[in-house]
Amino acid sequence: MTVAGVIFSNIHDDNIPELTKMRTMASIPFGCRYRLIDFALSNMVNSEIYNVGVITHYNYQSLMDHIGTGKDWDLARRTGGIRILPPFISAYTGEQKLYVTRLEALKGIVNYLQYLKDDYIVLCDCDIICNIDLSKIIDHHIKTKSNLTIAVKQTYVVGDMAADTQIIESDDEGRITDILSTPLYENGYKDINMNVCVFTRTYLLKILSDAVVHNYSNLTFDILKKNIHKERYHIYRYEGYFTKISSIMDYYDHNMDLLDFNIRNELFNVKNRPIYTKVRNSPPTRYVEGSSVMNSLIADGCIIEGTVENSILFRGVKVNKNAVIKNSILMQDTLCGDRVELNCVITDKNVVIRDGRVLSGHESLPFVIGKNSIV
Amino acid sequence: MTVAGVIFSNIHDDNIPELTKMRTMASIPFGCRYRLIDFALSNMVNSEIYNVGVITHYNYQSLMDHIGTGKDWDLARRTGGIRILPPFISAYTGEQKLYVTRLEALKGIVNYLQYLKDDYIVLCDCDIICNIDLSKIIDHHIKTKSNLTIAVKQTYVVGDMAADTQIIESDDEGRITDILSTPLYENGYKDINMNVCVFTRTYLLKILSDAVVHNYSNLTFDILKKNIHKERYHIYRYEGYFTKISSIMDYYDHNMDLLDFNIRNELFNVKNRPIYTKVRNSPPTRYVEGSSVMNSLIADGCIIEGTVENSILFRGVKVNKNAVIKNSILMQDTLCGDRVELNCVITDKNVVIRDGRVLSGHESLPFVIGKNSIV
Amino acid sequence: MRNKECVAMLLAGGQGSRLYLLTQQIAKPAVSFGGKYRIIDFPLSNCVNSGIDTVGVLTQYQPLMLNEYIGNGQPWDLDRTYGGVKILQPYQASKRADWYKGTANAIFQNLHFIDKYDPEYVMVLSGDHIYKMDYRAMLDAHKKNGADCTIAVIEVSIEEASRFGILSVDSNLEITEFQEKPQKPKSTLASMGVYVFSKEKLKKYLIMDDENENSSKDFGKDIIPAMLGAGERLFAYKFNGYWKDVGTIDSLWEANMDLLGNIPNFNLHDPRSRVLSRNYAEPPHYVGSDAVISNSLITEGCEIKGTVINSVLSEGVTVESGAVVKDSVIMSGCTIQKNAVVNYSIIDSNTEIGSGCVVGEARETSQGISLVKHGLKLPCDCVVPPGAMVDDDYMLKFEKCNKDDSKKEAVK
Amino acid sequence: MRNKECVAMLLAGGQGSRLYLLTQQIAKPAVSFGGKYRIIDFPLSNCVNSGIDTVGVLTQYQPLMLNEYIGNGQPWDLDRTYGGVKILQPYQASKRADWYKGTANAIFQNLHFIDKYDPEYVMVLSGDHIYKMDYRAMLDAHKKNGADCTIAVIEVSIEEASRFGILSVDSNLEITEFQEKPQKPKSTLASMGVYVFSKEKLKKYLIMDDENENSSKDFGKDIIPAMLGAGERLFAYKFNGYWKDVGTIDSLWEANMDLLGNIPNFNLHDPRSRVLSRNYAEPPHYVGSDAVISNSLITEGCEIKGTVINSVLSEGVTVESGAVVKDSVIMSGCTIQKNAVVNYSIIDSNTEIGSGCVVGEARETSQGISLVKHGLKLPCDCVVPPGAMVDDDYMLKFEKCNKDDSKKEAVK
Repeated sequence: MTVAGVIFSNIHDDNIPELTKMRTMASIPFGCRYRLIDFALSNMVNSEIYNVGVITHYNYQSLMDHIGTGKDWDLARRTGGIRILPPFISAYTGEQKLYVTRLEALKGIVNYLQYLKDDYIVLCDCDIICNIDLSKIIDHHIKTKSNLTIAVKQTYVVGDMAADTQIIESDDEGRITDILSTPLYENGYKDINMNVCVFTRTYLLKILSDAVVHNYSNLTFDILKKNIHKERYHIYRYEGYFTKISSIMDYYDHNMDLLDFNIRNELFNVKNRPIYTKVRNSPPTRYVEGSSVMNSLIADGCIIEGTVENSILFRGVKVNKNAVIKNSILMQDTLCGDRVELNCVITDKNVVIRDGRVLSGHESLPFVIGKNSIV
Repeated sequence: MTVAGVIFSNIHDDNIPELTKMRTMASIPFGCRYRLIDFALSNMVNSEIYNVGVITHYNYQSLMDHIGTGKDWDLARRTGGIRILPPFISAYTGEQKLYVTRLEALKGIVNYLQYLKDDYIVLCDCDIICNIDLSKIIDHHIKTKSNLTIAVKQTYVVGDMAADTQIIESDDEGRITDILSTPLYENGYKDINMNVCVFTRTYLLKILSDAVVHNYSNLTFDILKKNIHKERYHIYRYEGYFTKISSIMDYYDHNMDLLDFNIRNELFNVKNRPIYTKVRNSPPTRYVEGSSVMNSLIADGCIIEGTVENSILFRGVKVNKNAVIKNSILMQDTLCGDRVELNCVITDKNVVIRDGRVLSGHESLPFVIGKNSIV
Repeated sequence: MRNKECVAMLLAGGQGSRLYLLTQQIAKPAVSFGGKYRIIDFPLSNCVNSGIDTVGVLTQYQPLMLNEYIGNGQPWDLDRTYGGVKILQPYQASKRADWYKGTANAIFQNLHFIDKYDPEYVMVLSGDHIYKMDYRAMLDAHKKNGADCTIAVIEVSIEEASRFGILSVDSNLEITEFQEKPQKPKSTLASMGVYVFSKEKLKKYLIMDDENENSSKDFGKDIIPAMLGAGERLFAYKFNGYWKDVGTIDSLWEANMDLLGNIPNFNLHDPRSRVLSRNYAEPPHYVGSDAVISNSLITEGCEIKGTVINSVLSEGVTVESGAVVKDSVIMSGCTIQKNAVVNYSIIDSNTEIGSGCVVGEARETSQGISLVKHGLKLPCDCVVPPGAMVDDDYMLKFEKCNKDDSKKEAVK
Repeated sequence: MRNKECVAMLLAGGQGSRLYLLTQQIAKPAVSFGGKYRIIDFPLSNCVNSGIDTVGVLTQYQPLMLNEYIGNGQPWDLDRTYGGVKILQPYQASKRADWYKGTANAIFQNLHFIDKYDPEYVMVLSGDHIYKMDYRAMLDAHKKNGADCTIAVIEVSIEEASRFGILSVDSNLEITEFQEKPQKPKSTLASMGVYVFSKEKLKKYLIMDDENENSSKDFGKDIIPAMLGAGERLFAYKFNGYWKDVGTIDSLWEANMDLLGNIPNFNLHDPRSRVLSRNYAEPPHYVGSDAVISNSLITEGCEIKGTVINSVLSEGVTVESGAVVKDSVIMSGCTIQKNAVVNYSIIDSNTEIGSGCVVGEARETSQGISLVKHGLKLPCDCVVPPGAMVDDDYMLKFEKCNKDDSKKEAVK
């Protein structure tokens, strides 16, 4: 019994245009030292899935840089390992139409899926933030003799949830009875789709060939909903911390979530299931005399001379003397000059804030400063 | 003093449409066990260039499969190593225009070149078949204080040569005085451009920024020819075996060239400069009783029961009993059934020739059979 | 980090003295086999093909070639960040400095390696057999039987049985008796030297064995009998495929010959169980216009212009025109010069057989396999009799006889 | 394969007995330093940053941790197919089985490794110094001088000079005299234990030295004097940067403190010469709402809720609220429980300092650095006096006193 993984790297790019101008959703920096895809990749590796394809489409140079040979996830393999699956662009067919939906993305890699020898395929979005033992879903999938098992998280759903959140309804035995979109729905505890699922590979190939023949483009509506009573689809209910990133506000909030010990613990402190990321060989962070830091998360490689409160500092951030950083997210190599004051600011990589600048967003609308900007 | 390499993988795809439908020129199989890019890559590695970018454009999945992590060329590095440089496709700009010329390809990787720290850049086409010590060109480049050094090979040129062959004229000191295209020229010994050159990186960046500003698209005509008397461009004359692949006839002939001991020797038997390729773990080739092979080159992994003459057999080819293969090139995993007769045939990968089939091309027009065909 | 379900310990320490010249400078598992392999490729590939990705290779005798061959494990896809293949040599601790005293002691001294991965099962393998086996199936049988130890066995003829460890089993394949090289074998089930142990039991018996001063610290002689004596659950696992101990010159030759034929006894070409090995950057092999090749294995890098029949040629062998190689194993980098004849012989790597030499005799009439040591250069027209072992000392004779020849020349 | 211009041999065999408890179970080069490093990271990173990609690490004492730490060399980008980092342990050849008898003997036994790459130059490095150095510049000087051997030197005070190998040089930096730990030093140029040799000369003197029965097989004591005596060209190469021998508890502590400050004596944050090390998958460090951190290095995986002043904390250290860590080095995975105070101490990895413990004394008044061994659990309210070395034996006292305490509790 073997399992291969497939990760979608671009599906949700439109959700956070502020951060995906030059990169995929998968390669958005998150939580001081990670990129979003690190969660999906680490979950795969920690569940002994060592054959992972990443479906890409555009803007994937930064993703390729992040992954490199795959060594940092122990995925630099001769057989299996990690493979970038670029869009198929042929010089002769002139075919330039690029996929928009998951189903279209999967149709583009049918050959790859056919060539695999694995029994099961785990499909996973790149923006899921959780530490999940996928082997449990697979065991559940096998035990229930499912064609498809969707991981769900019971959540209190309110009307204005992100439009791409799906609610899964199931019977007492966990068999899926309906798949719904939120805006139509009343408030209350519901099982929401984590966008992590297990397919029996032969079944996946079958529905993909159907989809090609009939020119289907939506997995849920064109295929799953139609077959929901005929085929065996099950849920797997996940209990741990789970969130995904549907907007820049989500991005801000879920970074700040990490200041909560329990959430940090559920994500990063699980025995035998660490979250891996690219190694950057930063030295430990140096605090000098007179620095003051409270309730903050700080990566290696920083130099802290000023004051930092309720903030998330990525690798190589420098906070100069008398600077005061509050409620902010400073990505890799941000430099805050002397006497800088920041409140509710998100700086992308390599931003320079000149001496004395005062910038402030609001918790409901953080101020995003683009990559390489000098302010 | 450090050097980085850049290889163009798609530039000449149009020359051999028969074999580039589903792959880049760089990944065309050649010489029983290689892909064309193996020569450029091995030349780089053997000259201690461990930082190699491969500019791709379309159809590069097979190239990525061939290269894998880069381990087989000792290029699986944390810093440097081999990097695929995919075309920049942004979701937002909708920019889908893909390059046609070398200069356009280079303009697409200006950021990459700026980010490098190396002093010199070796640019190399992917279809050059030679075993060349690039460090000698670099030494020559440094000694002559050149901005650009082009490797040339003295060749007897006739009028009907491939249109993309350039002739380089130079003075007694090797300084380039003119760059010409062949069709205009009389027959005779000339220095032809090997499409291997060394740029001082700062100079390359300068002309690229010019090219961007002025929207130049042709390196030779828009830039080099204009500056030929102002800037220091030199030739480096290479003495060993050199050829490139400009047509399917070239492809056929240069494969057959390898049956010549001296050419094989110049390519594969150079001390400290082996040609590397992807490891496939094929067992040794098995000859059974009654097989008959003459003047042929055979990779590992074949099973020979029939007769093979003047042919090139790639890994995993099977020639069944009473089959007679003459003057042919059989790529990876071709299966020739009982009593098959082939003459002047090129089979792409995974072709099956059924029992008793007789196929024949001519030396001036080999019969090409597409990938995965069953005849 | 994740635990590993099963860790393999590969005993590669054997000096292999019955392979004479072939193991003077390298350990037996590093001996060349089948054109492009070394013996250790077979157990290593079995591990990889069975999904076991953590392998400790225990070695102390002439480990240099083996260390270099295995390197970081990259050819076997065992260059892992966590797990992979590791060479385990003896070492000094703060109070102790010990060479390995036996197979059991070698594992005992490396219990820390096993503990690091905290596996449930430990496979113990020896590095000197040629076979393809799915260890995973054996492990499954071990689990199903709830065994403490499972020993892979193969049916041998009653005549051969006294050369092996012989197991008696009941109808459930539970082992009732173990005899090491018995004079009167009670069964024909021979141990293949492939064991699965439940880790805790293995640890217990290794520690007990270490404290036993009378023990020879050997798996077959000490650990297995001790476990049987104590009433642990030991099972046999029957293996039906090809398996060959290549501990002698004759068996090494035979195993090479088993690779040949229309349907070889041992098929290397089966794509489902590929044998992995370190590949060198050799060009394809070339077959000349007058060459004759029949029933042979030819590896990349060879140049064949003469005749090769019933033979196995490793990478980079040159057979010049007029030369004949028959019923022989030629290791990598050898040159068989013009009109030389090599018959029923094993020629170690990088050897030069001068033109006109005659090495060995037609197999039908020969009294034994001739052997030529690594790196020698036989001068022209030498004659090596059947069964001869040509090493440096032997070479002095040739040189002497050569001088005599040149004197003769001078006299003429 | 290509030759290598220069191969480095890193002597990592030292037991480092002056580091007491820290080196009971690991070799000195594996001792933790500067939050996320081990001592060997410095010479290894120097090699990589100087473009030397082939490094043999010679080790025989407690090599397990070092072997595991170095692994396949991947963190240093030294997991090469050709070259890279290789651990070289002693081994048995067909007639000989030798442990390394000295630094020179260790290299002598591994000449085969050097020969394989056939370099022109060999660097010999020791694995117990903290410094960043461009070996390439030293190699260039060696070439320019046409030297047979070049020794890196650093200026020391005349008082310290008697602890080092001291070199006298002429105006061209050619070495005229070498004194090993002289009572009356003739100069203040101390050998850093970093050598460049031209390979052929090195080989010649190693072979001569091996045959000399009176030799102690040491570079400083035997090889260098022999070369000087024979009139070979030996040059000094002056190094001006930070360099520190961390062979004692005090110097190890001082070197850690040298990483602190607005402008540290030794700057780890210089991006041009990054120190590479094996990174573990730790989350970012968290600083609590009541935490105070001043003039310290904090590594990923830490949770700081108490006070940390003038200290270096490795990955995964927890400082609970109310706890105070001052002038100390805390190695990975330690927990300093509530209200515990650690002052002027080195706490080895995975140690638990119970709540209310007082370890060491304020540096100003302390009589020495306190040391707590790897993996111990100090019960609550223990007092460890300044200069104490807490190991398992020492712990028995605590347990006893603890029992007494609980008796008291019971009495109450």
